[in-house]
Amino acid sequence: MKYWGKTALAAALAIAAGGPAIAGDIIWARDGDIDSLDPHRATSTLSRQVWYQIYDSLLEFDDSGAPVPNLAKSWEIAQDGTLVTFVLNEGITCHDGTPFNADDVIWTAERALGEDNPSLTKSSWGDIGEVEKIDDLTVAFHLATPFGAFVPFMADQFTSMLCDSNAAADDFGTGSAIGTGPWKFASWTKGAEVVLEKNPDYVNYGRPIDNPGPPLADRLIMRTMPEAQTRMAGLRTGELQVIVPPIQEVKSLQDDPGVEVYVAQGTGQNMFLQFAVNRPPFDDKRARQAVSHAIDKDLAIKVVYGDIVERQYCPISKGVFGNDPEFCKQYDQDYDPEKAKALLAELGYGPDKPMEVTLATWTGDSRERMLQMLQNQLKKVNIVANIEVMDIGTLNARDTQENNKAEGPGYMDLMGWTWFDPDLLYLLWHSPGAYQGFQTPELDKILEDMRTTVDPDARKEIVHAAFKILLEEAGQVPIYTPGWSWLYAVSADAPGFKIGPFNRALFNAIDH
Amino acid sequence: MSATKSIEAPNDEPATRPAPVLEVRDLCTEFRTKAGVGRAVDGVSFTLHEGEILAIVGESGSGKSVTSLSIMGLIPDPPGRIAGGSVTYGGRDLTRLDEKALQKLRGNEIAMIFQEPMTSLNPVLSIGRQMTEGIRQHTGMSEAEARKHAVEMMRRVSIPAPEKRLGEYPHQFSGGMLQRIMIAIAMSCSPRVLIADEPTTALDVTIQAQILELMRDLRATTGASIMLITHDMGVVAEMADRVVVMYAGRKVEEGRVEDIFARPRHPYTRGLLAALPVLGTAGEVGGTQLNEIPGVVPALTDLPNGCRFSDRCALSTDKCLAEDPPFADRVGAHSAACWHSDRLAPTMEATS
Amino acid sequence: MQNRLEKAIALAGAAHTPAAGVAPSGWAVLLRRMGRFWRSAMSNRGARVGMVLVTVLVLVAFFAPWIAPYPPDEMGAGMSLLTPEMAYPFGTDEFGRDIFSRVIWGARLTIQVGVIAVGISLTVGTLTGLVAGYAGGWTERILMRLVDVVFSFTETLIALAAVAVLGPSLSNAMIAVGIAAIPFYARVAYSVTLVERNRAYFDAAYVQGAGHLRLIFLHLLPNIIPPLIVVATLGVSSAVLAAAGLSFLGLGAQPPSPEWGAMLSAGRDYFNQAPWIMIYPGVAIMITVLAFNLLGDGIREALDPRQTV
Amino acid sequence: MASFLAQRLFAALLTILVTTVAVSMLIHLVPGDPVQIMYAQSQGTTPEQLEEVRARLGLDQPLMVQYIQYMGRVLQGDLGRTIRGDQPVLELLLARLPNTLILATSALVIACAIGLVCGFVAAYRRGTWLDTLLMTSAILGVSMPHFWLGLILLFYFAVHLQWLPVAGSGAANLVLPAVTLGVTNAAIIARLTRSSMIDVFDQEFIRTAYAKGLPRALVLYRHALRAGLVPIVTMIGLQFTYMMGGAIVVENVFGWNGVGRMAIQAIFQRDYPLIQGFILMFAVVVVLVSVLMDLLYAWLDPRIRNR
Amino acid sequence: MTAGTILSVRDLRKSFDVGGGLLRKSGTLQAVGGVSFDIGPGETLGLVGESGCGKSTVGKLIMKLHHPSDGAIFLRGVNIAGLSRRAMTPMWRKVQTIFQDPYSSLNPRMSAGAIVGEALTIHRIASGAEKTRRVAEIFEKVGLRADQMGRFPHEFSGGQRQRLSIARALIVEPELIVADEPVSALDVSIQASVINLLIRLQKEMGLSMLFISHDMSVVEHVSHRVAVMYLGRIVEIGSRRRIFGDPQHPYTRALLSAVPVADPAARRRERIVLKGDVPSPIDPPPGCHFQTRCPFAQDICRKVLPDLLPTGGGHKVACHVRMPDAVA
Repeated sequence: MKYWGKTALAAALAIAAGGPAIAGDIIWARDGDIDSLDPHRATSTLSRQVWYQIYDSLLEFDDSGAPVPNLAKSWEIAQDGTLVTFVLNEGITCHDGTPFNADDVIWTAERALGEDNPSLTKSSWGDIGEVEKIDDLTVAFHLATPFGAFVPFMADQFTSMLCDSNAAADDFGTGSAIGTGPWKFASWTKGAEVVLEKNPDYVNYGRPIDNPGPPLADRLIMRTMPEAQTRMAGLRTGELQVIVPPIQEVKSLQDDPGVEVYVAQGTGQNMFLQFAVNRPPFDDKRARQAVSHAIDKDLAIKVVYGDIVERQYCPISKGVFGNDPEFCKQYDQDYDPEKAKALLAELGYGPDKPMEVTLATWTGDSRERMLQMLQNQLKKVNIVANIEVMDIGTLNARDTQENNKAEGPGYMDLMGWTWFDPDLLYLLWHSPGAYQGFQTPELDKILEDMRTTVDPDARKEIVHAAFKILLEEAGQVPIYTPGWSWLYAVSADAPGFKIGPFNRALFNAIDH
Repeated sequence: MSATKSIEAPNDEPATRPAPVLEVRDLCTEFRTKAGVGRAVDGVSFTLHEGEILAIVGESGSGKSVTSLSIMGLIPDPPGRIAGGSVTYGGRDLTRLDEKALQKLRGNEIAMIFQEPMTSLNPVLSIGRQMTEGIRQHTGMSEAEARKHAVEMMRRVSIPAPEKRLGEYPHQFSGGMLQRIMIAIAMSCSPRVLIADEPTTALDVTIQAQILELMRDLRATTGASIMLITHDMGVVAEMADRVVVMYAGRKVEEGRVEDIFARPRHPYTRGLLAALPVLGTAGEVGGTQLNEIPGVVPALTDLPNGCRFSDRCALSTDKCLAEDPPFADRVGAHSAACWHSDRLAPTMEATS
Repeated sequence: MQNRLEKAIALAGAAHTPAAGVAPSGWAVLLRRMGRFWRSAMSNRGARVGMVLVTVLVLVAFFAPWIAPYPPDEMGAGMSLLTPEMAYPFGTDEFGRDIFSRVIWGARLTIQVGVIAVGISLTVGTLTGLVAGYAGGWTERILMRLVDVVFSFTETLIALAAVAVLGPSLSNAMIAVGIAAIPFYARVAYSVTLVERNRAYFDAAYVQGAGHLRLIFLHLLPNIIPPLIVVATLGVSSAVLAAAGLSFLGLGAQPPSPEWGAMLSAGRDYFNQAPWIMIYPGVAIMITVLAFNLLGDGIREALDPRQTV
Repeated sequence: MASFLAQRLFAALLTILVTTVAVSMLIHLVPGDPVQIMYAQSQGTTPEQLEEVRARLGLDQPLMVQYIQYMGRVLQGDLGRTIRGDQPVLELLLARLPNTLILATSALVIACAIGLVCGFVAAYRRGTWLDTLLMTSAILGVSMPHFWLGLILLFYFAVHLQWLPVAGSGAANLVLPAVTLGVTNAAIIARLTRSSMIDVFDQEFIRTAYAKGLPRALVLYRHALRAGLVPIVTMIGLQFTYMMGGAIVVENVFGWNGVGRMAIQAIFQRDYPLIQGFILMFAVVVVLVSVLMDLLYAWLDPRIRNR
Repeated sequence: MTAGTILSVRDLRKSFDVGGGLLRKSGTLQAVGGVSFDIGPGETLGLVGESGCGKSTVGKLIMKLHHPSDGAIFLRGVNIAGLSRRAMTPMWRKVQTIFQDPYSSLNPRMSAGAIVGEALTIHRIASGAEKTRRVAEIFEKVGLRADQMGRFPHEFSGGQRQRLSIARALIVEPELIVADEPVSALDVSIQASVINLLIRLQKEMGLSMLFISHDMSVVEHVSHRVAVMYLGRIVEIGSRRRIFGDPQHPYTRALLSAVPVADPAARRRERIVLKGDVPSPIDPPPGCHFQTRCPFAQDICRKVLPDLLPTGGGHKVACHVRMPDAVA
C-alpha cells in the first residue's frame, strides 16, 4: 500500500531525471567517473578529458603536436629562456561573463604553485620565480633556470586557465568550474554524469577543429556506465552518441556502418613495467632483464589488444619528442626465455626455486588481461607472479610503499603515463622520483641537463642517453602504447567528432 | 456402587426415546501418513437424539476427535478423507454435501467448541469481530444488530461488562473466559447440535465445574443436543445421558450412562473405570491397587488381527485374536463389541 | 490431531536396536543416531538429488587434476573464444583457456569457500549461542545484543567492510563471508539452546549434579547439532553465493583464479561473442547452491516434517 | 506497546552506537598506512601534507579522543570529505540514497507481490503439483546468483532485444535491476510465506473459523492472512535489509547510480571516509526500517499493541 | 521440625520479575509466598492446587532448580536454601525428582542406560560393569527389562518413559522424591500403572515423597498428608482424612466439590461452584487471596491475610471464617 505510493513517486522522479535521447545532447558514455574538475587536484585521464572541454590553456597543440596560440595570441621567450611573456587575445569572456585577462592567469598560476594547496603537477611547471602582470592582456613568467618543456606545457591540460571568479566558490572542481572553454559546467552527479552546456560566447582561437565559434550541440553529457556491453547497446539504440567501446568489440563496431570508431594516435601514453628496485630480487638488474626477456610482448599485445595498440620500444611514447624506436631497439631485451632462465639461474632461481613476485596494475581497459598474459609467460621461466589489480591511486601509493620496503617478495607493476614531452622522465626517474624507485647518479645528471637544454638536437642527444640507461638497466621496460581511454565509438548520426593530438576529444563540431 | 436394575431389563423403550437429530452410520475416516494409511475412525455408528448429551469417550488415538471433525466436514484433506459411511442430519447426508451447503449448517445448526480456548480463537482479531462474524454470516444481521446479539450472548455465558470486552483481544482473557466466549459463539445462532471436543480438558477443575454447569444450563434452556467428547470418565459421569466408548478407531461400547458405569460390557471400559482413583473411595495408601491395562494403544497403521483390544485384554482368547467382534446389540440399547461381554458383568459385580 | 496421529504411529513404529550396555556419552550416541537421521533425510527426494550433486561436486573438486583435460590457466590450450565442441566442451576464453577445465578447478575453490567460511561461522556462532543460552544473565544479554547488532547489518555489508579493510582476495572474502554469517548461527544455536535448556531433561541432568562442561557438551551440544547441521548446509550455499558475489565485484578471487564468480565477471565483456564464458560458471554456481539448498531442506524436513518445503 | 517500542528504539540506538564505534575504528584495521594509501596521488604527496591529513582526520590522537571527535562531527552531520574529489560525504550519500531506496523498495514490492501470492497458494494447495511446482521454482530462484541473473536479463532484454533502455536513471531503467533483485528475493519470501501460512493453517482458530460456517475466502483472508501477516511482516523487514545488501551488487551490474555502486568504487579507491560514511548510513537505514517494521508489527499484533 | 523429619520447609518464598525490558521493571510475580511444611520418613505429602498456584515452583525450589528468594529448606537438617550448585551436588543424592513430561524429561540423544546411570558417574558411585549391574537392577525394579538399556527414549512408550524417569531418580537411593505431576501427561490406563509403581517403590524403599498434582483423586490415592495451595500460599494442610473428609477451608471444599466423580449416581450432590478466575499472582487481592471468589467472605477477609493456624491433630487452615458447620 504505502510501497506502491512510494514507487509511483519514485517512478515519476526517475522519469523526470532520465528519459530518451534528446536532440542537441551529446551523450558520451565512459567506463568511469571524474575525480574532480580542479586541474590541480586530479590527474586521471577521465577527469582531464572533461575539464579540457571547460577550460582553455594559454596555448594549444596543432595536429602535428606543436604549440600554437590559443588564449594567448602570441608568446615571446627572452633572457635565455628564463622569461616567457604571453599576450592574451582580447574579448574572451569567462563562463560567468567576466572578461578573461592577466589576473586570471596569475590567479591560476599562483594557485598551482602556491604553498597552500599546490598543483599535483607543480614540478612540471618548471622552476618559476614570479608571474608578473604587465598589463591586462600581458603576463610574464620569470623562470629561475631555462626550461625546455615550459612552452609546450602551457598547451597542456594541467595548465588550464581558471577564471579568478572561481575563488568565490567553496566547491570549485566539484560543484562549480568556471573557464573559458567551449562548454560550461552545469552539474556533476558523482558516479552518474557530468553535464556541460554549450558556451554561446565561445570563440575558437587554437583548438584543432573546424569550428571557429561555439559548439553545435546544446549539451555535452559524460555518463558513467561501467558495463561495457550496456554502452554498446546504448550506442546501437541511439541513446548514446559517443562511447568508450570495449576492446573486444572494436572489430564488430568497425564493421558497423552506423558507427565510426576513432583510435587516438600520438596520445603520449606509454605502458611500461617498473620494479621495486630497493630490495631483492629486483635490486639486481639481471632479475629485471630476465623479466623483460621472458615476456613475449608482441604476442601479449596481439592476444589482448589485437592491432589497436602498438609495441612501444622507448621510455616515452610515440609522437613525443625524442621517441625513436630504431634507437631504442638496440638496448631492448628481446623475447628470449632461454636467456631469461640463464639470468635467473645466475641469481639462484630455477625450476626448484621459482621466483615469487607480485605483479600489479590498475583497474580498467584490459590491463588485467595483459597481466594474465605476462603471468603466464613468466611462469614458463619459473617466475610465479601473483596478480593484484587496484585503483590507480592505490597503485601509486603501493609503488612508493614497495620501494620503501626492505622485506617481502619481489614487486613489479604495469604502469602508464601520458605526457607531451620527455620531461616526463625527470618526473619519473630523477631522484627521489615519482615512486622513489629506479635512479642512478648518472641518470640524475643527464635528466638535469635535459631540463635546461633548449636546443632540440642537443636535447635529443640527452634524451637518448637517458633512454639508454633506462633500457639497458631495465629500470623501465616499455611495452605498448596507447594504454587507456584512447578509443571512441561514435554514432554515425552525430558526425563531426575529432581527436586532437595527445588524445584530446573535441566535440565542438558534432552536429546532433 | 450398587446395581439398581437387573441386567436383563430393557433400558429404554424406543417409543419413549426422543427423535434422532444426527445419525452417524459406518463412518470411516482415513489419514495418509508416511507410515501408511491409518483409519482413525473405522466404521463407527451412533445416534444423537433431541436434547440429549451424548458422551464420546476414549483415550488419545481412539478416534473420538476425528469423529467429531468428520461430522463437521473439517477433516483436512489432504492428508485425511472420509472413506465411507454417512452422517445424516435433517434428512441430508453431510458427507455428501458441498462446501456451500455445509457452511450454511456449520455454526448455525451444528456448532462446535474445542479443547484449547486460547488457541481456538484468532489472536489478532477482536473478540467482538470473532463473535459477530458468525452471527452475520448466518442471520444476515447488520453489524450493530450482531453486536447487540453478541453482547446478549456474552451476558448469557456470564461475561462481566460485555460491551467493553467486545473490543478486547483473546490474550486479555483467561482460559475459562475464553471457553465461555467459545460457547457463546457456538450458541449464538441457536444450533440444534453442539459438539464439544474436550471442552474442559485444558481448564482447572474449578473452572471446569463452571463450564460444565454452563453447558448443562444451556442444554436445559435451549434444548440443544450436545455431543461431548472427552477422555475424562468423571466428566462423562457428571454430564452424559448416553455414552459411546471408542478404542483404536472403533466404537466398542454404547449405552446409557448408568449402565456403562454400573455394568460395563467391554473389558476396555471396565479397565478404564477400574484404573481411575475415585474421589472419596481411597483406603490406606497402598491398600488398594489401581487396575492396570498392560501395553499401549496400537498404531492405526499397525493394528492387531482380530479384536483391537485383544493384545491388552485379560479375557483374550484365540477367538479374539482371530476374529474381530461385531458390535452387537445384546441387551437393549446397551451393547458392546466383545466376544466375552457376558463374562464381564458378573465379574464387575463381584469386585465392586 | 494429525500430529497426535503421527506421534502415535511413530511411537508404535519405534522398535529394535537393542544394544546392551550403558552408552558412555551423548556424543557416541549422536554419531550412532546420525545413521538413522541420515536415512530419514535421504528419504526425501530433494535431499537425495542434493546429496548426489554435492557428492559429484566434491568428487570433481578432489579429482580435478584428473578430470580436467587442461591445467586451469594454460593459455593457448585452444584457440581463443572457441565455441563449445568435443575438445572444449564449454568452449574457450579469450586466452584460449579451456572453460571446462577452469570450471572443474573452480569446484575446488568453491568447496574451500564453503568449508572455511561455514567452518568459521559455525564454530564461532555455535559457541556464542551456546554459551549465551547456557549462561544466561549478563553474559547472555551482552553476547546476544552484539549478535543482534552484527545481524542487522546484513552479510553483504559486513563482507564489504571486511574486504575494504583487508583488501580484495579470495581468502579475505572467505573470512569476511564467514564472519558475516556468525550471527545467524549464533541465533539458531542460542534459540535451540534455550529450548533444550528448558526441557526437563536438562533439569534432570542438573539435579543429577552434572557440571557445566557435562551439561554443555554432553547434554546441550548433541541436541543442538541437528538444527545446526541444517543451518550449516544451507549456510554453504549462501557462503558460496556471497563469496562468488564478492569475486564478481572484484573484491574476492583475483585473476587468473578459476573462481566461478571471477570467471563470470571476466566473461561478461565477451557476452556478445562468447556467451559460454559467462554461462557455464554461472550454471556451476547455481547447481552448487541448489545442491546444498536441496540437501539442507531435506535434512530440515527429516528433522521437522511440518516444515516441508 | 509504549514499552515495546521504547525497548526497540533503545536497541536501535545501541546498534547505531556500536556501529559508530566500529566505523570510527575501521581505519585502524587497515594494514599499512591508511593515510598514505588514501592520499597518494600521481606525483606523491609530501610527508608534511600527510601529517596534516593525519591531524585533520585526528589519527594522531588517542583512540578515545578520536572516537569522541568523530562522534562530535557525526552529530553535527559531518561525515568528513571524500579523498577523491574532496566532496562532503554526507551530501554524496544522501544524493544517492534515494536511488538505492527506490531500487530496494521496488524490488521489495515485486518480491512481495510474487512471493506472498506464490507462498500463500503453495501453502493452501500444500502437497499438490502446484505446490511442488511453485516450491521447485522457489528453490531454483533462491539458488540463482543475482549478479548472474542480472547479467543474463541485461544482455537479453536490454542488449539483445533492446526492449529496455540501458543508459540513464529513468523508470524504464529501474525495471531490470528491480526485477533481478525482486525475483531472487521473491523466492525467499515465497518459501517463508509458505511455511508461515502452513503454520497458520494448522492453527486451531482456523478450524474454529470454519466451524463457524464462514466461507473459505473469508477464513483465508480474515483469519489466516491476518494472523500469518504478523510473522511475515517481520520477515519482510528483514528482507528489506537483504535488498539493501543485494542492491550493492545489482547496482553494479546495471550501473544504477545508488549508494552501493559508490561504495564499491570507494572500496577500490580506498576512500575510507566514504566507506565509513556508507556503513554508518547503511546501519541507520537498516535500523530505521527495522523500527518501522516493529511499529507495523506492533500495530498488527494486538498482543503487543495492547500491552 | 522433629528429629525424624526428612524435609522441613520454612516460610519459603520465591518471586520472579516479569515483563518489562531494559528500561523498566514491570512487576514481581510472587509465585510462592511463604510456604511451610514438613515431610516425615516414608510419608507422602500431596501438594494440590490449580495451575499457577505455585505448587510446581515449590518442587523446583526444593530441587534447587530455582533459587529461593527467602526462607529455609531443611533436608535432613541441612538448610539447602542458600547452597551453591557445587555445595548442593552431594545433596542431590538425598533428594531426587520425577518430571511431568515423559517426552522432554529424557535426553533424546542418550540411551536409556546412560540416562539412568549418569548419576552414578557424576557422584562417582560406580563405573564400568558395576555401573551396568546397578542400572540393570534398577531397570528390573521399575518394571523394565535390562536388555532395554541400549534403547533410546523415543523407543519407549509414555508409561515406560515415566518408569525410566523413576529409575533415574531412584538410582542414587534418595530419601526424598519430588514428583511433579508424574502422571498427568499419561492416559488413564497408563496412569494407574505408574501410580501403583510409585506407591510400591515408596513402601519398599521407605521413601518420603512430595507428590505435586492438580488431580484431587490421584492425590487422595497416594498421599498420607495433603497441602492445598492457592495463589502461592498453603491454605490448608492436614491428614488425607481431614482434608478429604472434613475440609475447613472454603477453597478446599470448592475444589473437592468441583471434581467430577466417575459415578453418575453422585450427580445430585451439593456443589460449590466458584465464581470468576484465579486472580493474577502479579497483583494479588488484598487480605485473603481467596476473598474475591469466596462465597463466605467477610470484611476482615478483604483486609487481613489469614495465617495458617493449627486446628488440632496436625491440621492447619488459613481462614478467618473457619467452617465449623461444614456442609459436607
